[in-house]
Amino acid sequence: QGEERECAFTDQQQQGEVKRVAEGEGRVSPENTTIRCAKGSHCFGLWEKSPPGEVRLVKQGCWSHLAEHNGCREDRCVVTHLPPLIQNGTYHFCCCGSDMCNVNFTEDFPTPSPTTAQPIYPAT
Amino acid sequence: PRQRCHRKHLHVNFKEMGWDDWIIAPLEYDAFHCSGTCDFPIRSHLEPTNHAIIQTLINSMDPKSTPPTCCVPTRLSPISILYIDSANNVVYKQYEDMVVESCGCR
Amino acid sequence: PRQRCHRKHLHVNFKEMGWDDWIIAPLEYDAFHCSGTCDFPIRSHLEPTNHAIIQTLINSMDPKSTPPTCCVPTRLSPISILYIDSANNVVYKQYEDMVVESCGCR
Repeated sequence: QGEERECAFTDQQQQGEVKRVAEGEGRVSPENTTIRCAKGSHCFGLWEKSPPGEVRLVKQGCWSHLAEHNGCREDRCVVTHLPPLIQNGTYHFCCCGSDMCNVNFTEDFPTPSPTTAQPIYPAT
Repeated sequence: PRQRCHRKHLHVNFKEMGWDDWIIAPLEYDAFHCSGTCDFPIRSHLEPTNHAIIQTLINSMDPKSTPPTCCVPTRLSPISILYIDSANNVVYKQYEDMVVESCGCR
Repeated sequence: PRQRCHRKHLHVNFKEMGWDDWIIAPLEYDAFHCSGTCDFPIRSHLEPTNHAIIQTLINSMDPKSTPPTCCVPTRLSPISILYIDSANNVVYKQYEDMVVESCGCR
């Protein structure tokens, strides 16, 4: 089951309900900046990155239930999926498996597969 | 012959389902599903209920009277999901019963 | 077209099953069973799990990728049985999960 996990904790939208929101997931530190997550948990972070490169932190905390092959086991928080359509594709999500690994993120998007156009009529 | 009731692979892609307009993460996960026969006698690891044992026995004696029991999930586990709710808040929630852990005849 | 998942009649006769050599009473009872389709969208009274909802949606989008969910008992109730045990004692016991109370898609 793994040991308890400590993660950076932020909840921009629900500041008032921080205690309630986090209660199910773990114990929030007095300064509301870290959270002690249940055994076997991972950490996650969500940022909004909009052109020309402004980054806004949205949410950080425990990621308690992971499906197989869903990543999250690395020590660093790496954004590997292209942002979903929501919020005009500005959301950057990552998760990771070591204490306080979700303080920051790096990007490692899949490189688009090269589509080499085959000449229909090879040069004679 | 068809295999006995067991857990099989099923990869769910929320993007292909068109759910990436509200789900932020994960955009895909392994859900698995259950498939296979529930013939008499049902193996104990398929955890039949008393009713399933009786229905299977009656089906083996008189197939027309009642169908065999069915191979379905008997244990499921949750996954965490980050999504946007109708008020445009980012919500982190645990969705119960999302991943098949074991199958059985019911 | 086949009916949607629902509870159907099934009368169990322990005598015909050859169990009257250890069961004193009852010698028959109504067990019911579940039968019918689990097509998309699954009606709420069939109490689908989150996994069943997702599997049903994927089956409706790509039937070859995964089967539909299956109509099985979701609530069962016990019956009391008087029987003779291996030490020739008369025993009164409540047998769990013997009667189907409701069916659902799983």
